[in-house]
Amino acid sequence: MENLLYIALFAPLVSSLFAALFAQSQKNLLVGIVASLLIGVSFVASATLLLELAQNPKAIHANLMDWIVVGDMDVRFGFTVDQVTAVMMTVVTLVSTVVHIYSNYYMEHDRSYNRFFSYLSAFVFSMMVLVMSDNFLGLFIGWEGVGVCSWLLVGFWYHKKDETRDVNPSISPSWAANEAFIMNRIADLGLLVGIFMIYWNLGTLRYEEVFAHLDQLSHGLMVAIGIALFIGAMGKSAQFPLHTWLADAMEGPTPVSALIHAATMVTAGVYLVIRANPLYSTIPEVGYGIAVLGTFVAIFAASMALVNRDLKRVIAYSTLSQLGYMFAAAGLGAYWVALFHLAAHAFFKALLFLGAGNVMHAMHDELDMFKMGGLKKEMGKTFLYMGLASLALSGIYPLAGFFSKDTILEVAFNEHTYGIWFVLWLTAGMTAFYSFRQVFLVFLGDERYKKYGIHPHEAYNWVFIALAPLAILAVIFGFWKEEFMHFATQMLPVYEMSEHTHHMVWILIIVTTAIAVSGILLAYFKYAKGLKRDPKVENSFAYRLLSNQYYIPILYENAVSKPYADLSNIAWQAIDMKVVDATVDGIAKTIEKGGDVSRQAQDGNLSSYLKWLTAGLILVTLIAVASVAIK
Amino acid sequence: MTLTLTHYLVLSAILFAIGIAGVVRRKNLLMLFFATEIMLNAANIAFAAISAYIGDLSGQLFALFIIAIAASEVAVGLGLLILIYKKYGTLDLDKFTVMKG
Amino acid sequence: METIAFYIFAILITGLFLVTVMSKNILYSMSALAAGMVLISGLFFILGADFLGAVQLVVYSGAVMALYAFGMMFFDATRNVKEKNSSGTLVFLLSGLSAVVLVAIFAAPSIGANIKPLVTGAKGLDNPHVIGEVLFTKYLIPFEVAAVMLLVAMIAGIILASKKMDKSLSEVYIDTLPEEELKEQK
Amino acid sequence: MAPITIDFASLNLMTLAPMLVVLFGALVILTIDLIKSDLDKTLYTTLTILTLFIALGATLSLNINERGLFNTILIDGVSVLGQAIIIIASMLFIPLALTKRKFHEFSYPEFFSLFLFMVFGFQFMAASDNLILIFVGLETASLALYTLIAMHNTKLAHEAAIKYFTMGAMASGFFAMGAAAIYGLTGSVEMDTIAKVFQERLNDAGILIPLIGGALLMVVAIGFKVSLIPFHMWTPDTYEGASAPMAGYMSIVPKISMMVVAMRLFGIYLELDIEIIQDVIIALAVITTTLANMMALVQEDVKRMLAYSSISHAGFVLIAIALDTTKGYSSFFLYYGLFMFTNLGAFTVLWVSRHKYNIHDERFHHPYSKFAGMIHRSPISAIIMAIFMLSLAGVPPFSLFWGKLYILSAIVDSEWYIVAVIMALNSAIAIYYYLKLIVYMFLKPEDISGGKVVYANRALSLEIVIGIAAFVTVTSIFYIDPLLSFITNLVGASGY
Amino acid sequence: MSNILTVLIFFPLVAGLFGFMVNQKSIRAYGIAVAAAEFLLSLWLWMSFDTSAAGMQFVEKLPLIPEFGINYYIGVDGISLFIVIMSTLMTLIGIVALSIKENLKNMIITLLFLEVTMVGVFASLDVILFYLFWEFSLVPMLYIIGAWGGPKKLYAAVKFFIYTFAGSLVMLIGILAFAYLYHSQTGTWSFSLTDWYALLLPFDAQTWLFWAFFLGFAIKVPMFPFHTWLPYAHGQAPTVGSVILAAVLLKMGTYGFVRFSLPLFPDASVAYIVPVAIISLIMVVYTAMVAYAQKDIKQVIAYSSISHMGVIVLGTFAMNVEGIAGSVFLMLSHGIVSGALFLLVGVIYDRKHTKMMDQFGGLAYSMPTYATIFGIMTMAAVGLPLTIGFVGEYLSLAGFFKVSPVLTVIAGTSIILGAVYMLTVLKKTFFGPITHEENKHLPDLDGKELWALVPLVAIVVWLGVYPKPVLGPIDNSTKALVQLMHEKAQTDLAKQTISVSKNSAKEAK
Repeated sequence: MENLLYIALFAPLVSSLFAALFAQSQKNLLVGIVASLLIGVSFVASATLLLELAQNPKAIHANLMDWIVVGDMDVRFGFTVDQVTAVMMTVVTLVSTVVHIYSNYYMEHDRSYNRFFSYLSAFVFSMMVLVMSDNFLGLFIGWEGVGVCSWLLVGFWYHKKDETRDVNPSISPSWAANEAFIMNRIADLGLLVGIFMIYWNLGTLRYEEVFAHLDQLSHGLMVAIGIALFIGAMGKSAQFPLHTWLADAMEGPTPVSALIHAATMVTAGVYLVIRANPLYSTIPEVGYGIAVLGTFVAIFAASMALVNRDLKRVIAYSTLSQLGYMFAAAGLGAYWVALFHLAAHAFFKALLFLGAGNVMHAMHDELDMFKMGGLKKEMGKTFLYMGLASLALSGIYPLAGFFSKDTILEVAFNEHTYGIWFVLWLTAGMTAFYSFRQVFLVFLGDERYKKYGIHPHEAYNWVFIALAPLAILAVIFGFWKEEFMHFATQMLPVYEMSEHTHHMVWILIIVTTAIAVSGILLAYFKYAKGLKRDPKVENSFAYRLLSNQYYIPILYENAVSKPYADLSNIAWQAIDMKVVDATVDGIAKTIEKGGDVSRQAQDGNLSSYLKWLTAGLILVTLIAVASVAIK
Repeated sequence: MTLTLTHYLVLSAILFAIGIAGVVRRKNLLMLFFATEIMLNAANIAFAAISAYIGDLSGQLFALFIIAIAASEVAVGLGLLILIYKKYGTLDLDKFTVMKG
Repeated sequence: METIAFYIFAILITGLFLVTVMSKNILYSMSALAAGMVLISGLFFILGADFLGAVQLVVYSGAVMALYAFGMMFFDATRNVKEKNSSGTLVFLLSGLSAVVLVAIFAAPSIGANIKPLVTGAKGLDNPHVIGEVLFTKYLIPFEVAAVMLLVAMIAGIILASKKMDKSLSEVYIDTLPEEELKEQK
Repeated sequence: MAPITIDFASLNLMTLAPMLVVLFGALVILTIDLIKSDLDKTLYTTLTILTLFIALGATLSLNINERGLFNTILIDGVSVLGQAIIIIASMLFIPLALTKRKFHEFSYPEFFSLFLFMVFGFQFMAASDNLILIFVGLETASLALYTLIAMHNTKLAHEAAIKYFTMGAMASGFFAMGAAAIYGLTGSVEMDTIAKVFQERLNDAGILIPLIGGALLMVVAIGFKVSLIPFHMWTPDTYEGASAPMAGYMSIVPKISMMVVAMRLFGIYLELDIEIIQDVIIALAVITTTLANMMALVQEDVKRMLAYSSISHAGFVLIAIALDTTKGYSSFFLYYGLFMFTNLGAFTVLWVSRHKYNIHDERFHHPYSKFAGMIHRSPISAIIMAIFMLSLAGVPPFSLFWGKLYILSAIVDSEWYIVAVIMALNSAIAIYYYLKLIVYMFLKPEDISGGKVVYANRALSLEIVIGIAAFVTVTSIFYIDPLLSFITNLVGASGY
Repeated sequence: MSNILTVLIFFPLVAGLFGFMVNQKSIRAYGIAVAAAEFLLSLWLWMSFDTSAAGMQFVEKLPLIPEFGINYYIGVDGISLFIVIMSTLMTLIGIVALSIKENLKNMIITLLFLEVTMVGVFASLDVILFYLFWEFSLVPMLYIIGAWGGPKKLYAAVKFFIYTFAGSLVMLIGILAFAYLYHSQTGTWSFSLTDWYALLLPFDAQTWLFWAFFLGFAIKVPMFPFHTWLPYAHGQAPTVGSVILAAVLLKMGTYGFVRFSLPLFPDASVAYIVPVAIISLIMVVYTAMVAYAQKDIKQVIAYSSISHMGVIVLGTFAMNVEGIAGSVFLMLSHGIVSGALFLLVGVIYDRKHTKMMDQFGGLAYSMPTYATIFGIMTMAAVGLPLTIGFVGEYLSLAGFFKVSPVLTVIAGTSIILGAVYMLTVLKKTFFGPITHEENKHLPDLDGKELWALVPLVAIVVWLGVYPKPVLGPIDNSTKALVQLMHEKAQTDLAKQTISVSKNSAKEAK
């Protein structure tokens, strides 16, 4: 078992290093194939572990070596595979495998093809460390590792230059990468503080030991730890107010968006909350706060997706919105539901993104949906896949999203948090609308792209075969809900719906499906026939507010980045140079000035020397008198 | 009013101060040397007086040696003055101010 | 009697020395100095230091003043020396303050009081004899050193005033550089 | 008149041996000159060194704590140390006469005998506690010194000599007056008696003013000789005008002999816990060190800078004397013993680079710019000079660091913490001007405008002296311990 | 070989002196050979080091000035061992990467002399010996900056020298005062650190001495507001000068805190945690901001050094094993990483003779290897886990968290602000289109640069992943140190604050 664990863990690392060997050489197809295979190996190992666990629900532990052993701190590279981890591993490696294969297509003409695989596999490795670690610091390794890989991949096309926000709201890939990294760092500090608190109060960082001794902590302390850890989660999962980086991260190559910014990395925050469920279960008030924030983010992000014209940004907002759902579930105590939605979402969202990747390729990297339309003719298969994924996302029976999202709504209802339920319900409608707005704008209606002289083409067939697992899972994953629940609740707390909710289930389903379907229909009527732009709407305050992301990026720039830069300049030029350094130089200059003044006395004239000699007698007398006077 | 040691000593102090005044005032080196002689003489008076009043001979001998010293100083000093006069053509000390600062 | 003599001497000496210090005429100045020194020898006689008085007369009023006179002639300083004297206030302040300090020190009654004489010489001898005795016993070494000092002064005087000093070996000005040095410089 | 009988043994003539040797040497040189007048200076140089060598042997073989010759001579550890330093410094000085260029003073055989007379005078200052003898010795030495300076026979040398002489004459007056005050209070000119009488009379009414006053007059006289601010005014000018080795010599020997006198004299006061004198000396020392350092900062000429630097060093060691602890006195001798080598070495490097004509500057012989880029022309001299500079600045592991360390430690031991910190910070000021020379030598480009020949005056004997100085400066760490024990033993044995 | 440490200290001195005889053309090889030999010697030291023991090893004690209690007393423990090794390593790397053409011989000999002082400082157990090396290290550095530096080199060199010199003089008074107190308590003179450790001082004395030592160390570190010499020194120094300065010389200050301030003055150290921590916080936050404002890459790294040193100081004053061991480890990692970063800046400086960011852009395209290594070092600098930078920073912050969570959170912003300025450098220099035509054809790293940098990359990763070989001995010695402090502490506050780790009592002795 341990061997399997190590295979699953290290195959991506090997893949990354292998690809790195070729990082500076010409494109080498071998790299892509080997990398994909190795990730595939990792997937097989993960899946095997999952099945193994399904039969024998005992978590697997492995201890690789010591890491930081100082004082009372004893942190090892320890790994554990339990139910939650197994699910995460499987999801991660599955999506990764597909993305790796897909990247062979997507990056085929990129001159940094080899480098790309190196980064991508490194990401998978980091993600595996993140989910498999058996202690918080190990998690932190992965946590930062995925951050760096995300930084590398978002900024993959580093050679693009900075644009203004009007031209490109993300400014440039390297800018977006830095933004993502720095925002994550802010959150990481929270996580780190949480880790410190755990260490100094419990003396260990291993999950098992920490959660076993939670009763030693006071309530306040637990709340503090819970909040600190959640701040970490907020960054990684791009929750408000640290959300802006996610949309900008769409500057990365699309496979990256699919893998990192939809399926895996951004769910790390959710994973952390799920992992720390014993903690959050004891502090329901924090959980409730998480749920409220998640709910808010769900509708907040969905609202921005409503009007955005950028193909990938819409999906990014949708991701954000779905992460809100997951947090809502986790915050309300339904951890396995959150995990379930996490997995389902990974499949259909990755699919959606990869489909969008096909579109982008076809459109020569044009992302404005207003310039597309009618692509169904050229790209039938992509239309099918994206349509499926969008249906799943919208929560239409019998696709995966239906099961997972509906359960979340049920949970919200069950907890009597009707406000949350209502917002999430509303969001479900909005989700359906923007998803299909996107599908229809891209694939149906008039062929606006022709105006721009673009000749779209469908992707290779093998690409669709490669994507098939995701498509299939997006369709059928929901049917495994019961099995999943049984499996996950071996580890996670069982979530019981009340009787009342059981009675209401059907009504809820109908209500939810109804709003989803109406969203789809609305989109259909508005966009399926072709794009009719209404300047009045587009100039309205609400529209501009939404399309400018509530002006939050601009706010951040004006309220944080610029003042920080100005302050830095002041610190340097006004304080460091003019005060601190000038003081030092001033002392030196004063001394030198003193020398200049005192050498005036040495005027070369013997007569004044003799006067000084006489004055010296008076001086020593005065000193003597002063000495007497003082004592 | 009897004559006490203090009388002599005060005289000596005053003469010494006169010597100082001369030294700090004079710009002609030769005349400046006169003033230094006054200072040494003032000290001599003090030594001789103390010596006499306490009946100890050391003071007188000190004065004796001071006289010898003064004489030697004059010899060397005049030698220097001659040297300088030959080079500079003046004894005005305001002229010797090349080195300063 | 002694008191009167002292006061007369004191006033005269002070006056003469003031003339020495203040006079613009070097001749006056020197004459006043010589006269003052003679009078000081008078004080020595009053104090019973006969030998000292004699030496004062011989050495100071004789030798030293003669030297000065020669020097004065050499320097052609008989005419009024034009001095840009220092600011009077400063001189007055400095000398006045030092006078205060010195008088404060020397006017203290504890000077000379309650002191046992240590070096007295054999009893019953007159002053020159006693001096001689002490000089060649107790103060033999200072005496010898003083002899050396006089030798030094003599040599110094000879060297400093000699013709050999007229042309310096230590100083060469660039326009009169000897050949070899010019070569080296290139 | 009864004949005076004196027991010959009680004279203890041996105590006089070092001085007599020197005197004899001086007279021999004079005599040789009389007999045959065209002999070379090398002969006189060698004779002088030999004389000094014997004198050094005689000094070191003296028995400690003896008095001789009617109590006028006092041979204690301090006087042995003082004499030893005087003689060693003189031995280092005299080979500097053998330069490649001819300089005026060394063409006189009398120079060497005058020099020995001067040493003779200084020896008496160190080896006596009799004010008369000290005074006579002081004058003998001073008069010879004035002459030696003037014999360099440049315009500046004359100016230097006359300034020094005039101020010296005035200072002599102060010495005499101070001695008179002390004599008036004690009836003695011998310091052991003076100390005893002070002790007895300390509680007399009104004694404090003349007691302190006498000391203050002596402070003026001593301050002049060891060049404390504000009695220092002659120092930079005289050093500049005098030849470089003479300047180096003046920064050591006259000072150390006067410091010994100061030690003996002020030691009496400090022994009696008269804090006023301590305060006065320390205040003067602090002023001296600080102001001299500040003025040295702004100098353009290296020799003048070194003049100011030696003023500040004098101020620094004076504190050690004012502490009145065995450690303080020992540290003083340690410091000066080490300072002697380093400082003479530095001045000798200047001497090596002496030109007869001024090409670098109208007034200065050794402006900083002359040394620009010296590392490229003569790396070894540059490195050695840098070592001297660093040593003067007190950078370990060079010799003066140990001196500084020990003096600072002595200050700290007496709990004058503030003074210690001021002195330490003064080192930081001081390093600037030492560094300035190093910067010129190592880091500035060569001055091509003129003056390529920097070591016009180079000669083997000079190199040997520099070599010895450098060796002593660099290897200090190995001999500090025996030296320190030696000094501490001698100082301790003298009851300080 | 019992006197290996002596050999280690003085081998470069001897080699440096012999270096004068070596021909200019072959001096580079000579320098590399000597530095490599020295490095191997230091590795041998490590190999023969008993990693389980906490105390001083390879101790040699010879009387130097017994009259005054000064000995030639050297030894290393876990704390100093690795700093010594780092010194020899960075010297080797510095010499390997030397790109200076003129006066190469002087440079190499100077570097060897500098190495003597560096090793000496960290191996000294006698305070005067320590001070001796400490002060003398300024001289070669002065020469390096002054002779091979940029346009304002003289100002920078002299400022560096005098500033540091002034601080250490105050420290010297502190040392002497301590020796005096030692003498008055025990009646003997001693400057041996081990003797001093045994001395209990009243709180007042501790306070004064603490601040006296503090000033000396703080200027060296350099701590705010004494830091302004550093940007000049770095800005003007040649590459190798910056490398050594940042990697080793700055560490002398923080090493001083660990070796002197804490164990000698435990009560005062505890009492003044807050002011020290506040200064450290200013260093962390303020200098990070200043770094962000810089336009010169080298200045960014210079200021970033100050910022990181703030974390080190903070960790030192955590008063627990985690923090102190972390800060010691951070010294090593900062040495390696900042050294490497300065080397990297030197690479482009050699090519373009400018270090201004606006002269670059898009370098990742023309110099991919260079960009990769720069990126790795940047990540190490911002404390990415599995690089060497993380371990120390994490431990330091974790350690100080015990003392004050709030301050730690503020200090923790270093991980954010560090990312801000370092990523800005990366972005401006390496990313975006190539704006200057001549940058298109800049050659990538050449052989000697790779030889210098690749080992550092390897160390960065190796010690990031498996720090135990280094951390273990540090841990042992730190435990003993903390134990000692705890035993010495007199005030209640100190007793409480200095936290001995649970399993240290057994191992300490």
